[in-house]
Amino acid sequence: MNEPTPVLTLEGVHTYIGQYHILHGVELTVPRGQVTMLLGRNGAGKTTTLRTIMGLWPARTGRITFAGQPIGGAGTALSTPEIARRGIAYVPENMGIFGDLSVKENLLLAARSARRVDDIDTARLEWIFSLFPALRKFWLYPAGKLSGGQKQMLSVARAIVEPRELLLIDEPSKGLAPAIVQNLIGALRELKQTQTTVLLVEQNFAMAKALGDTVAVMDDGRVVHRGSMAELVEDAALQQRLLGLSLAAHG
Amino acid sequence: MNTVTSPLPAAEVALAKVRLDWIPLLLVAALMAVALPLVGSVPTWLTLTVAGLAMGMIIFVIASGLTLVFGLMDVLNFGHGVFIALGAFVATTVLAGMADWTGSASLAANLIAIFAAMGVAMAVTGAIGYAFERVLVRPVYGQHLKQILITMGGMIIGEEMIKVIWGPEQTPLPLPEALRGALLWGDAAVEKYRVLAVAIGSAVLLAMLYLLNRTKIGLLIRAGVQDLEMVESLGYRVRRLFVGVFVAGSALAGLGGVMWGLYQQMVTPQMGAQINVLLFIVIIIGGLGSSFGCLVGALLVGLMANYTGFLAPKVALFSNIGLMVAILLWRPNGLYPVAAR
Amino acid sequence: MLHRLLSHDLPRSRWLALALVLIVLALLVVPFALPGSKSLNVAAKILIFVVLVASYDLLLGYTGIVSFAHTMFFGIGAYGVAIASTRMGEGWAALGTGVALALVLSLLLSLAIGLFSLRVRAIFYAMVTLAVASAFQTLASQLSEFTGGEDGLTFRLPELLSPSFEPFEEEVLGVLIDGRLITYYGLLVLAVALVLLMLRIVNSPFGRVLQAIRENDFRAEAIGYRTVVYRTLGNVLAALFATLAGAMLAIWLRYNGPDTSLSFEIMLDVLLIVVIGGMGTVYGAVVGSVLFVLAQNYLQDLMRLAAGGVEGVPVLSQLISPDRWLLWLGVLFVVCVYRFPNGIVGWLRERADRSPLRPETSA
Amino acid sequence: MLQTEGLTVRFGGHVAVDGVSCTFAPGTLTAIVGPNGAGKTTYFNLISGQIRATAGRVRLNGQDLTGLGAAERTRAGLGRAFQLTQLFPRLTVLENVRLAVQARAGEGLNLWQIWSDRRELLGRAREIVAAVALADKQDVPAAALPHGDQRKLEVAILMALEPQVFMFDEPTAGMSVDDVPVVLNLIRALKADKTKTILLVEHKMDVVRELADRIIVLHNGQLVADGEPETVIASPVVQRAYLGQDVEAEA
Amino acid sequence: QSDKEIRIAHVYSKTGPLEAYGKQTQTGLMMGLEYATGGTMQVAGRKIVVIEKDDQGKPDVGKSRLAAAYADDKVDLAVGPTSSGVALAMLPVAEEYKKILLVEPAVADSITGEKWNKYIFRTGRNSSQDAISNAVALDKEGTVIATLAQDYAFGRDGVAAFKQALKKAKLVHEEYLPTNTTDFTAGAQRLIDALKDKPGRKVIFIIWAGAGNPFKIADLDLKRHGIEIATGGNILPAMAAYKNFPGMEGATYYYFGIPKNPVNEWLVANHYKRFKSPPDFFTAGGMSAAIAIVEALKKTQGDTNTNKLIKTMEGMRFQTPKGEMTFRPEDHQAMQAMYHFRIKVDPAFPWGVPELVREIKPEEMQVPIRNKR
Ligand SMILES: Nc1ncnc2c1ncn2[C@@H]1O[C@H](COP(=O)(O)OP(=O)(O)OP(=O)(O)O)[C@@H](O)[C@H]1O
Ligand SMILES: Nc1ncnc2c1ncn2[C@@H]1O[C@H](COP(=O)(O)OP(=O)(O)OP(=O)(O)O)[C@@H](O)[C@H]1O
Ligand SMILES: [Mg+2]
Ligand SMILES: [Mg+2]
Repeated sequence: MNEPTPVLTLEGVHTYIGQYHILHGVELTVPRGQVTMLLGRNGAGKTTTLRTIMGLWPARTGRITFAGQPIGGAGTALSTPEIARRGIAYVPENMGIFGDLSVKENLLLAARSARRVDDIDTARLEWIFSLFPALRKFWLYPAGKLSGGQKQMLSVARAIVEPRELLLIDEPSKGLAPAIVQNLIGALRELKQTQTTVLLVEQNFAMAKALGDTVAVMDDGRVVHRGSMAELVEDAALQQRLLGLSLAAHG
Repeated sequence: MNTVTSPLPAAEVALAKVRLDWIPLLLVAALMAVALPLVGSVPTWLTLTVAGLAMGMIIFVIASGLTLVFGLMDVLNFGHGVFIALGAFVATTVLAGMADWTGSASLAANLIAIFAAMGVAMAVTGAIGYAFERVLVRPVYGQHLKQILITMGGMIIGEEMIKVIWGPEQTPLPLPEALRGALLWGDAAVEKYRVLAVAIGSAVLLAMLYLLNRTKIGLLIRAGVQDLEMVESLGYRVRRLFVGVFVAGSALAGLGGVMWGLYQQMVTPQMGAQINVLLFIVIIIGGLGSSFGCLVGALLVGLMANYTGFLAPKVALFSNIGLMVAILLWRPNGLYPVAAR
Repeated sequence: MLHRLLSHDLPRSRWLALALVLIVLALLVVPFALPGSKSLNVAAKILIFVVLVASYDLLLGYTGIVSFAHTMFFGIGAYGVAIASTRMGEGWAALGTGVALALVLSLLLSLAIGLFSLRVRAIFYAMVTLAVASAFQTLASQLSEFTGGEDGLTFRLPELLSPSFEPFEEEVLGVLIDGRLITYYGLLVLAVALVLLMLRIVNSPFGRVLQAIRENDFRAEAIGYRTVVYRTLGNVLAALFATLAGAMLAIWLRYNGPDTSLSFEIMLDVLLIVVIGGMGTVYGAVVGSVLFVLAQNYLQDLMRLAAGGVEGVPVLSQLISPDRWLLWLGVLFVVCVYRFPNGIVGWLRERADRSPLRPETSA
Repeated sequence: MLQTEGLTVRFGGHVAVDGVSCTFAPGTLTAIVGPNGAGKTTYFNLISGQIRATAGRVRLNGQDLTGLGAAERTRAGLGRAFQLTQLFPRLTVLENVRLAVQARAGEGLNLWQIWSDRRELLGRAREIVAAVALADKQDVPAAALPHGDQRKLEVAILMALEPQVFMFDEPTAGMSVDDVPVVLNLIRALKADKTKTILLVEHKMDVVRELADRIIVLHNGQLVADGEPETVIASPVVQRAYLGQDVEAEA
Repeated sequence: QSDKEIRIAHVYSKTGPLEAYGKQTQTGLMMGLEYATGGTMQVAGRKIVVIEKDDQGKPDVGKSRLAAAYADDKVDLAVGPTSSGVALAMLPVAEEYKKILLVEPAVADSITGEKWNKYIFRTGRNSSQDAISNAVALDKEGTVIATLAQDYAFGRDGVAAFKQALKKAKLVHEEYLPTNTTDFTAGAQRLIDALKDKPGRKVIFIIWAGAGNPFKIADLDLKRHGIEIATGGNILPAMAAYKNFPGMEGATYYYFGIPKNPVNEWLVANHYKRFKSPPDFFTAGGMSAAIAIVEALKKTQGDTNTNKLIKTMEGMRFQTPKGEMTFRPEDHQAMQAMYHFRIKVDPAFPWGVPELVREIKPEEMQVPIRNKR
């Protein structure tokens, strides 16, 4: 296999939240231009891993390297804004919507280079509207009043309103209607065409199957399996062991 | 107050756009109109009204920093008062040093002295505000209660420091020659200093409205208050902006302090604490955080004080509270509610 | 037995338990161990503050309501005793009537404020109470016919509680037993009883609901608790206890005036003590009050000693001068709020059990 | 018997729920589906009293609930689990549930007893915590739970209320695959009881298919379909507007 | 050995809003002891020790500090406090401990009035003396007066005493404004309306203490209606505002340049020497209190027995920076001269300089006796 160069690597990352030891030496590589799925049960540490990459929790030991340069870990902790400015966009688990601001303002903030909405690339905005029509409809609405799924759309839209090298997305499909999940899958595929790398946490195995190139499975703060998605899809026993998943239920 | 239209027609639904709400302004006008027959004499009414509006402007400047910091950063700065006193004390020093300018009968020289005092006061209070934010406020963002306590602690410390530097006694801050006295329109009198206050107040208002509504800064800070981590994840160094806002708020307090001190013509270390409650009433009426609301609230308070003071001085004691209760009964979140937190 | 008295809400830290025992012992023996007017005064002030602060903790720590009108109720209690004793003349009847009327007034007022404004945003409520409290203070000094205005009221109490009452000829353990001492022990018993009662309330099913509302009122409403009812009731209870604390103050001082019981400064002291002691713990009120009242009364003396050492040093002597004791009290506040984010009680408990009780984690 | 008659709410110019009349019988599980923003959550809010209706009524067993607040409706027998988790963040898992048990027992205004002396309430709470497989975390503050566990706790609180009408709003969203069955089993057990009215909003069609006795479809706030699961899912409106084109193949 | 010391407590606002006033009293007290003992700080061979207590401007604190002074520090007598509210709370303590409290400079009438007890003396002036002296200064045929005062007991009592003492002038309007007034326009308008059409000399007499600056009303150009402003004396920083009112008249309790006597000369000279500034309002009061104490102790040969001291002090005459004072036996209030002044602007001073028009002798003022004995 011709291994693409990794965009992001985590080596021996240990993260503590307060006095709790949450990540116990996470090892992870995210190849450029691919979708890497991060799977695992509730509480395995997926969200913590993404937050550690973003610098929202400090990695106490280990190394996090992005595009060849260290961004986190012992000794080289960049601040979150600096990490984001290197080209990483993040869709958090709780969506991180600015409820007091309108949909428009939420997107405007996400488009860092734009001073006003007119500065945002119109074609890209249209593309987002085609993926998530609700956003056009509720353009001037306070985002806090959106429905759960609409908030999720807005959160994803914010991450893709400008091109970024790496997307970290935490469970984007939760609360989305099937049709919108389809749109999302389509959108991520399109982004892959433009050499955008994606690290995706997902419980929806159908979506993982549809998108994933490589996969990492976490358990108890460690990455316990790394491989290609295809391999995991083939191997029902592996699924059962890693995810407690029986294919029967998911046909 | 977001009036910029979408670049893409939001064709399907016409959703609530926020437009300037004129009703509270009408309320100000109505108050003035009701007062006229009650007061009876037109020149007296004019004197009271103009003085009230000007007083409103002064209060607005003093309160604007408070409302800015609260509205944008959701920080309840009980220490605001100490910046007011500090600004005023700095002005006493500056003006004492410029005795030739203030003593001159030329308006220009007087104004230069005052503006210099304001400039220095804003610089000093801004700098102290920076330290205040760094040391006291930063660790307690998002925790109202601790903010109240910490900023109160800061207030006590600041007040005592003022006593260490300038002494505990009241210090005179005389108004320069050319700004004393009144302009006469027939039988109505308008103090000259109040005209200056209106000018400065308007300038502050315009600057604030521009900065908050025409730039991304206002948005960023509001977003940062709701979810700091998310704004940082979008790549903004929003903490720096926070400091900036706090510095601006403190500098505005300093400016207000100079204006207040010159108005009172004397300053005391407690002067800030003394008007704290009044300021809080003003920003509650305005809607806790809206700069325009703060202006309207201040004007109402200024007018109300003069009308009730003239018509029924006993009532004046409780006029501010009465006004506040009435307004909250009508609009429970103030005149210009900033989206509910 | 002790468990039940403490409503199963034990100190949960050896150091805290030790501190509490020491405090109670100290308060018991102060009149004999440290005879003197000042130490007795300080001890009595501690008792009064413990009750007042605990009642505020009921509001702030357990119900999550920030109110600046708490001293208003404190003042009502104090004025109740003062006005009744002035108007009806000294006597138990006056005392009883004063306390009863004060309780009724507090009840009505807190009910009105609660129903009127507990529906508004928390921060609005805080601001509104700030304004109401200052209006009440103005009112108290305006009604000078009744309240003695700014000058306040000095009054007499029943014989048993007056300093001139000296039941024994002989000194007991080297101390002359007089009405002051009797009053002190009366207040001590009352304070202990009231604190235990509050401890019981916060550990009742009702108290638990208050905490739930503080955490998430939307959810509390959705599981069937009418938050307005609970909040109002919490508000009223806190007001009543504060009223009793006010009555204790008046009984101790035999004087009351607007500065003494209504000032914003007291409100701030109370707020600080709650936070320094540890919100939502009741015990915090005890530990915090002791530390704070001691600091308030002895800091100046301490600084006088320190200032002696730096006399002549220009700026330093200014800063350490006992006249600037407030400066250092201010610094102390700030440091305490930092050093003990969960209050002293919270800190002691955390040290005691490193169990996963980490408040303030973001959801 | 839960009934809504012409239930309508408008926010400014936007009609979120538009004249929905529907009857839910005891012993049936009705799934409510529809695109994001269709008004499902809002419909729940109108029923359980979080939002006041602009028009229309809500009745439970003939009793008119329209004028009542959320707390009163809960006590009348409506129970609700929220789409966006609503917990008492700093209280422990057990206490979260115990408070609901206590509410159910009407013990809230008991000022004199000590809470922990009410052993039967505590015991009941423990049972429920165990039923959602959170027993080993019962002393953890709710805020420190991973997302999936928080979802389970949300369900546990609803269970503790023992209402007559259970309203689940996407109970399994964001739950890991091996935890989903825990919640589904609880719902199955409720169904087996045959006396409870169950309303379920869910985007996972396999779950809906398996559990629902009946499906109603909301679209733009209106009730557009109502009937047997298979017929409704097969109907063109659902296929087009909700599920998207080739979703069958994926799911 | 403590038997040989004479212990005096000075309870005053070392901190709190009146800190500046309190400090002046303390300075004056120490200088007065020095002056009266000829620098030895001893009377009849007994050393005088002053124990300072901070009442923080709070009545309850003052009360307990005084009790501690009497009980714990075993002082023989006490001086203070700064504020009237504190003083009133302290009065019963003196009675309880049967020790003298020499009130200085709290002014409320009731201290030597209805709340008085026999242990209370006062060297400071009371509000009646203030008001009456001002009335005497302004009381001329053909003068119309309106008052502006704070709307609480202190303001209303002052106006009442003032009104009572007016014999020739006419009081046409009493304006009371809230203590926290910031904008005086409305009050000024009412005053103008009340006065402008009256014949003769028109005066607004201001009694104001604390926050707010009522002299602001002059900015409304009162001159166009021929209205003048009058007020009593004040501490020097407050008299900076007087600079705008050359010719303004009133009566003051003390201004360092006015009384001509050896005591005041010593005070002014030594104060300049030590502090590079003139003594102020309350410095003189503190000194008077010290002199009163030392004179009384001299007469008792250093005996601090309370009843003996009371006997001695009743009717006692003593020389102060303000000339001779007498403790009136009925209510223990020191009768003293006041000074009718007119403001002159002198660029050498940052305040308006009050020039003596006339010394108002104690006999000229009928200060009512209000205590029940
Ligand atoms: N704020 C916190 N304080 C303490 N512990 C926490 C906190 N946040 C998370 N944890 C713990 O960290 C562990 C990992 O949580 P994390 O949220 O990363 O899991 P996850 O894999 O994202 O799970 P899920 O699929 O449910 O979202 C969990 O055991 C959780 O209890
Ligand atoms: N309080 C509110 N104010 C204004 N609009 C609201 C409010 N609540 C909901 N809406 C709007 O009503 C519509 C219906 O929202 P609702 O939350 O009911 O959708 P939903 O069907 O639950 O969607 P989802 O599947 O995404 O959760 C949305 O467009 C939303 O923006
Ligand atoms: Mg997660
Ligand atoms: Mg929903």
